[in-house]
Amino acid sequence: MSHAASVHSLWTLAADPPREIPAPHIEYAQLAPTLIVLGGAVLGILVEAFLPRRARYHAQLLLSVVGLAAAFAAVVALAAGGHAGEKARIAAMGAVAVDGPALFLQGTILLVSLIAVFTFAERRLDPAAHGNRVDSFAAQGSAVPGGEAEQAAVKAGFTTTEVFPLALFAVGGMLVFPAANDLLTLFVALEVFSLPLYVLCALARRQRLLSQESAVKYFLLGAFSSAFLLFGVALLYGYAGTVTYSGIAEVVSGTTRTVDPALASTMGNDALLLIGGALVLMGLLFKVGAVPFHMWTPDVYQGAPTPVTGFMAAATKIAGFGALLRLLYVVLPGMRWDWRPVMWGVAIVTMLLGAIVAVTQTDVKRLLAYSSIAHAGFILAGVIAASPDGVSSVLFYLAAYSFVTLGAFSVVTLVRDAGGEATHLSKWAGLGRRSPLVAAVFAVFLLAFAGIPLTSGFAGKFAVFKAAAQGGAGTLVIVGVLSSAIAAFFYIRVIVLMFFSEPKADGPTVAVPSALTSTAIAVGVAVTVVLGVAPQYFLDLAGQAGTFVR
Amino acid sequence: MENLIGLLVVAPLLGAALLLCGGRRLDKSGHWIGTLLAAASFVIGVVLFADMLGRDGEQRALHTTVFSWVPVGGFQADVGFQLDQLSMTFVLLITGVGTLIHLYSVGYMEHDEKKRRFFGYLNLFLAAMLLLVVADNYLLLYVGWEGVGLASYLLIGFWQHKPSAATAAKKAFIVNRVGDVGLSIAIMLMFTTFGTFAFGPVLESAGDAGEGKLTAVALLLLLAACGKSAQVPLQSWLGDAMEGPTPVSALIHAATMVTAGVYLITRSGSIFNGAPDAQLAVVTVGAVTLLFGAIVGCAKDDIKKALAGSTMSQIGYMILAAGLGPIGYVFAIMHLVTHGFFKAGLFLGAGSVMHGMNDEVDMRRYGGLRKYMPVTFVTFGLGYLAIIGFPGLSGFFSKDKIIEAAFAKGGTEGWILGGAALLGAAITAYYMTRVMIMTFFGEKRWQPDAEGNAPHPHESPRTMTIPMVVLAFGSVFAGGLFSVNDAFLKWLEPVTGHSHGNSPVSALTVTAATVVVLVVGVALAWFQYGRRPVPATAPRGSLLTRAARRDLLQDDFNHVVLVRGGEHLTRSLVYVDHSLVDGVVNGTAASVGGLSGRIAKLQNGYARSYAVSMFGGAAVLIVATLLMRAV
Amino acid sequence: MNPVNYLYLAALLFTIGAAGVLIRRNAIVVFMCVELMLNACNLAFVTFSRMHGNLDGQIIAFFTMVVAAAEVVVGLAIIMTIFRSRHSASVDDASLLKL
Amino acid sequence: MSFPLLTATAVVPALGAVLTAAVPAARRSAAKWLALVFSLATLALAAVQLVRFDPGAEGPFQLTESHAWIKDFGVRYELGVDGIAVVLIALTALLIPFVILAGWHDADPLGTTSSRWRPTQGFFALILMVEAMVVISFEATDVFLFYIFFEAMLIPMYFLIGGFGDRAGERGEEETAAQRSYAAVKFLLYNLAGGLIMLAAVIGLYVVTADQLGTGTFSLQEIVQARADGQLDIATSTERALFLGFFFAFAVKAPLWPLHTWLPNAMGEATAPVAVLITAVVDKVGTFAMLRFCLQLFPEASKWATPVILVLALVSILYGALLAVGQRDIKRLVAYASISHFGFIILGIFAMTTQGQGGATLYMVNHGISTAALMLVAGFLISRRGSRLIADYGGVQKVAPVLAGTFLVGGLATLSLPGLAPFVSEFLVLTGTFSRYPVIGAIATFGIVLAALYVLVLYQRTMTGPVKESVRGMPDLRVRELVVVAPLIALLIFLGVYPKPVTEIVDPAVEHTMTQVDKVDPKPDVPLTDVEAAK
Repeated sequence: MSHAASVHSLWTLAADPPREIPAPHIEYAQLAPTLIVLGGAVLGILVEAFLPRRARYHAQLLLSVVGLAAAFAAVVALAAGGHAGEKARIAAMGAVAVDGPALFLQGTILLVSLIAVFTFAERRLDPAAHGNRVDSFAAQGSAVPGGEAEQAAVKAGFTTTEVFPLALFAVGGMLVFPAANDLLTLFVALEVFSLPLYVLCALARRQRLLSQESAVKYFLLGAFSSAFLLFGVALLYGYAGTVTYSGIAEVVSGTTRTVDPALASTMGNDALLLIGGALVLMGLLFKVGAVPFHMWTPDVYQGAPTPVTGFMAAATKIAGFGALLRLLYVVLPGMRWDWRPVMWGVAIVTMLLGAIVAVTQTDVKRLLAYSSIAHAGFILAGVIAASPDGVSSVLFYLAAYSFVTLGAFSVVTLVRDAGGEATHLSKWAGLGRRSPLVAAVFAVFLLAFAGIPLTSGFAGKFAVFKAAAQGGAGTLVIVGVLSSAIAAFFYIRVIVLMFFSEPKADGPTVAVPSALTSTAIAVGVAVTVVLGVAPQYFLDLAGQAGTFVR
Repeated sequence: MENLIGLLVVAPLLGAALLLCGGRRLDKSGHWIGTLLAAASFVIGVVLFADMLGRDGEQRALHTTVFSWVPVGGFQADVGFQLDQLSMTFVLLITGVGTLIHLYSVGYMEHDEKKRRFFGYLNLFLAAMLLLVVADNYLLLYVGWEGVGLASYLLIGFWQHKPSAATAAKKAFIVNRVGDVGLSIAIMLMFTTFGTFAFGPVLESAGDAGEGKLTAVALLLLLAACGKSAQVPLQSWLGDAMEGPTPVSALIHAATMVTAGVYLITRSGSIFNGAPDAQLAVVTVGAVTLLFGAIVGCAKDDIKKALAGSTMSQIGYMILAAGLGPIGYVFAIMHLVTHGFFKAGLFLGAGSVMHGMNDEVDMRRYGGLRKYMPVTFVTFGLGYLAIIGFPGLSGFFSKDKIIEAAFAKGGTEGWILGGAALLGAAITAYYMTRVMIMTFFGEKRWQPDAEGNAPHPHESPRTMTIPMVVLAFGSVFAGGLFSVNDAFLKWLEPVTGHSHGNSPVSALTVTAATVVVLVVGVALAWFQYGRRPVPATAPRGSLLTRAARRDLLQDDFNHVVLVRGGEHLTRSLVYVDHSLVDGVVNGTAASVGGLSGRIAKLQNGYARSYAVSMFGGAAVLIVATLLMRAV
Repeated sequence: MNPVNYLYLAALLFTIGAAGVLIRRNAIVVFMCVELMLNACNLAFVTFSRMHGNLDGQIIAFFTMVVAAAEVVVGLAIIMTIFRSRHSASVDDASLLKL
Repeated sequence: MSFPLLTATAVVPALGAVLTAAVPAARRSAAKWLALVFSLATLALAAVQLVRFDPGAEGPFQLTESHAWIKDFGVRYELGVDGIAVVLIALTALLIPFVILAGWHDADPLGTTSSRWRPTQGFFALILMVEAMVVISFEATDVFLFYIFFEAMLIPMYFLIGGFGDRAGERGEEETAAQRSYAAVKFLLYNLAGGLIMLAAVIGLYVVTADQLGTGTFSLQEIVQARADGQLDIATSTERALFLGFFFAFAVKAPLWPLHTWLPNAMGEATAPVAVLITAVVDKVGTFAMLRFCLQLFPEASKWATPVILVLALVSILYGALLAVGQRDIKRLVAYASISHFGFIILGIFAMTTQGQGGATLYMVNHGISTAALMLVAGFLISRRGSRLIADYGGVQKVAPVLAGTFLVGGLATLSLPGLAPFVSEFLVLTGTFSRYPVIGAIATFGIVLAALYVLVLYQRTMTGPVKESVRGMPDLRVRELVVVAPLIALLIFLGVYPKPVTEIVDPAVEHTMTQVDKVDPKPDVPLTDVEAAK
């Protein structure tokens, strides 16, 4: 009866006296991390607007570092306050969940971004242009490559310091993405962190054309996929009449109140559910770069400025998988038997294709792109486990993987020749002879990618496969080890190239980085080794963060 | 006393160690050290012998366990020595002849710069050979068995700069290895059958094992014996072994090592007694070989090769005797000892001749040497008379007994074997006479060699002649002494046992027959070589002759079937390994690469095609999900 | 009239948009197709909202419009830059990155 | 808590590796001496282990250490040695100093390279690193711990193979480098593939234990215990699958036909000391693991697979030997000989008799020593002439008699001549096999003929005959080289005459393994007579 009334009230609304709309109740404390970051971003814009050019770089750097650090502190505080465990709540009127996985992922994202910002700010690699130290971003994004405007900008020593606020906005979106507790928030967060990334991709100082092309591709495909995601959201809304995860979950598991016959046509219509779910899944799989939605990855990774690539490769994956986990574990657990087989297929294809295609790559950045695809496959294996173990293993893997990736791309920024970074593999020949240290570090990262014991890569891989096997996905484990074997081949190939082949006369030089990049790389190595040798503490952390709140 | 047995082996071993590791500072004195230690072990042998004579029949055997060698679960191998009459006989022969030949070598190898190493090897051989005969279990015997093999390998290939020598050495070792396979499997079979491989238990409880097992063991032992004693079909290495220095041929390839097979069979008597079929095989091998060797001996112009053939055939006699069982064991050993004397003597003689003739070995380049080297002539002559079994000399007694025993086997076998033995005797007489005439009689046929320096035949130095004289004595009297009221028989019987069998023909008849065939053989040779001059270059000769020169084509068979076949096998396997086994692996890698390239083509850089794949992916995803629900 | 028909319309529009993305070369047009898809979603939202009789769908529609607007800003900016450096807005010309 | 001897034995070389690597480029010889000292220190620790080890003691493992490590994976840091392990550790620790000495000049940088490029330091550091990892994988009684180092050891090995090789010689620099990195990659991928398959099995093992015991565990003792008192009951099919997963990895490492093809490349391209490291030390981990993990974790599956494995081992023996005969390259020849020998070892392990397994263990030790002797001398020879082809030598015996002599002794050991150590083990293996599988044992015995063939052919072609121009004036063994070879030969003779010290230590462990797979030696079919009873 009451529903009939509410339906009726839809168009008799005008007649009634306007009802009082309750003010939304927001738990600012629990949203602190996101708010801090976004606030920092806004401040950054103001800085751009009001500070003189000379001062901006340092101001921005300081601002973003402080902002991210503060946000991270907030996350830690929340976790320490028990929000990861018993005090896990849904905040902001059901829009955002503050629970273990969310906090763990937010913490990781913040750390990764902090490191990434260091690499953004690196100014010692490129030779000084007209006496100005420059970073790897265009002097003036809007200027035509090689045009007078650009030359002028270079002469004037302009640099695109906007990258810092952009990055912060992206981080803000990423923080919300895995915590989003309704599909609308999910969508908005997605756009919030995607749009700045599109822009960042276009801002490379060298090889602008490639950079812009990658931006266009990323943008168009990204928009395309988000459209799909949105349509999926629409269908799910149609199915459940609500977009909150818990609401949908209730309908799925059939624990919802009896349905009005008038709405029976849509309410609980499984076709809507299945199609909608599939489309939303697709949107997320696109972001994590799973086959067959992976094709943007190599091009964008290669074209984008390397620091951005590193940032993207690491942070986007974390956010994407975070959202994916929440969606599958909170919204669709009731239909596990529908999505698991599909995800099986996706995982298998992703692992194999990523590994196989990488074998013939000749460009370091593309190589790492394909390897990231293969790794997405491995992580999916953990996702499919559909058990708390699975969740924590995925969390651990993401943490381990993101630092390795960041470190690897930071090393890529160091190997340069006249044309900027020398990313073609042939140029890496004999690097081990020229500068053993850099080569050794890169080798460590590669071995971690390959999952050699005593590196974080192995611990992560083992955790994920173990969870998968216990979840009854033995086949995935077999395929996993097989594709790891294939993958090992091309990681090894790079090592061979660096150490066992004679350096070329016109080979690239290895730039000596400032403390910034050095820190990034050092942290990468440290995390790789620590997580490889003594992972227990972090496994505990991920383990405690293993349960979602509904 | 027991401890002395160990010393017996250790003395020459010490010598070997000293000489081989001693370095240049021993170059001057090395050969004397070696000789001294050989003599030492001879003295020890004599002491032990005296001690043994001090006790009567049954208590004579000494036994001692030195230490536990390989103890693993039920597998208990000890280093232990057993010295009974049989071993004692060998010990005396080995050390005695060994010492003499050391002495001889002092002269013979005087000008060789690697003298020290030579004597080291000789001592090593003595040690191994002694270990072989005093070991108290088959595994330790196996150590000695391969030890002598090693020594013979080193000594045959002593002049390594000659490819022929190196090849001969390798051949000898490998052919012997084939025999050794037999011995090792035999030991394993003993272990699984009796749970041990010590002489005592195995031989005592041999009866309890089934005949099948015994036959198997016995045949395997026979294989081993064939390898070591150069019996058909594993005889091919002995002829080439003559590449080694002559003293080596005398000691190892005539007097001692090659007779190890006879020792093995005699030692394992109670096994063979339990396996008649195996015994049949043994006598067959013996008979075949004694004819084979004799025939080969007739055709060779190389004096050492001729003697090698004769060795083969003489050992054939021994094997034959040993195969006869209790009837023959004693005589096998007896012939072994006398043969040790005269054959060693003959070889030393040959060596002395070569020494005087710039190492010329072709008898067709000798002739009339009796004037130039009288001592050699006399000693060689006595050895010659002994081997052809001239009445009264050693060979006569021992060989005669074997022929008797062969008949005593009884039945058709008896006749066949006896006949073969007689025939062999005739041929022996023939080819030995041939050697004798071609070397010492007739007119001299030697000419200057390539460098134009003609040989000046001369008698060898004392160090060489003395051993020859001593051995000559042995070859004259040993047989007689042994036969004086069957001394040797009584001496060995406690160990080997003895039975007289039932001979269809009287001993006298046999003796007569032997003398007759002997005369025939000598006469034949005389007519062929004594009456008319010997051509300096070998005539083409009959088909048989040519075949005999080539060891009756047995070597060619080996070459074609085994060597060539083996080469083809290995070559094809190398191919298989590279292209098949490895090919699979590399193929997989390549195919992955190809696949990779093909898939990468999809990444064509067109954003719209990427969008297509996304769209398709979405479609697939939807359909798949729906299907999942449908099914 | 049965609101379900609006859903069909929405689906149709969405498909047209998608097809456009796959077919058209001009970046601007491709981008407009994407916008079309978004608006198809909006239509679906309001329809469902009508059917369910709650306002969520309509609110979401507003959000979508805002997001779309933001997207337009960024998208056009990027397309502009590449147009200026290439003097062509064809998506297919931007295919240096491949394999 | 007592002094962690086992950990120390592994840590010391690791520490040495770090320090050696840290030596500045200029102080090359310092690095060498440092490495040598640390390897000797490790040897001392290994000796202490031998002394502290009590063959008669109760329980499978001694000197055990156990600490929590990765709780979530059910992994503990568990070390312990049985007779087999302690002997193999001793072998490893013994060989490394010789390897280092033999490789003294192998890694001296040729020509001018960047001042930061320090090949020598790297070379010796890597050797020590390998030693550390091998030692710990011998000590690990936790499957996961073992696996980690079993895999990790590939990396330093890989750099040793790919990074250092003989001087180019006739083949050009390019060709040599290409060949070498091919060999290195092949080695790594082959073993990595094996290891990854094993990883799947390891995970499977965890799942099984986790399902049945509540908490997953990798502790060998716990699992064996649980199976003994029936808490853990692995389904037959599962057990077989897991066994195959483990065995595959070990068979690659061992290497067993047909998974052997990486070995000839690796040993051929690597320098002689590294080749020794591969075949004498690293590969032993494979055969060792078969004994410790395959048999003890999956006794039923082991028995199930025995026939096939025995046949494969037999094939390895004959196939390896025949290919060795067919080789034209000294090092490859030795490699194929090793394949044949590993066939013997595996044969002995799966013969499931005391003699077989005891012999196999002894064989691992003896093969290590004999191959080291042969290969190192071969290395000295090659380093003099700069060619690995047999055809390039001839008559060496005349110009360098000592070298030739030692080479011959090494060869004789390889063809397991009685009186030298390998004979004992080979005969034990054959007897052990024969007593259960007469036919296979008998066929395998013919391997000794082939062995004689390839060794003597090699010796004849290189050492005897007229002196070739190419070897004229070749120097004889130097003091350093003699110091390397002499002790090895002495050891070969000693262990050949008196192997009891080793067998005594090994026996109890073998007995234990036999009880694990509950097998008993076949009884002799003639009842013991009083004569034997007396013995």
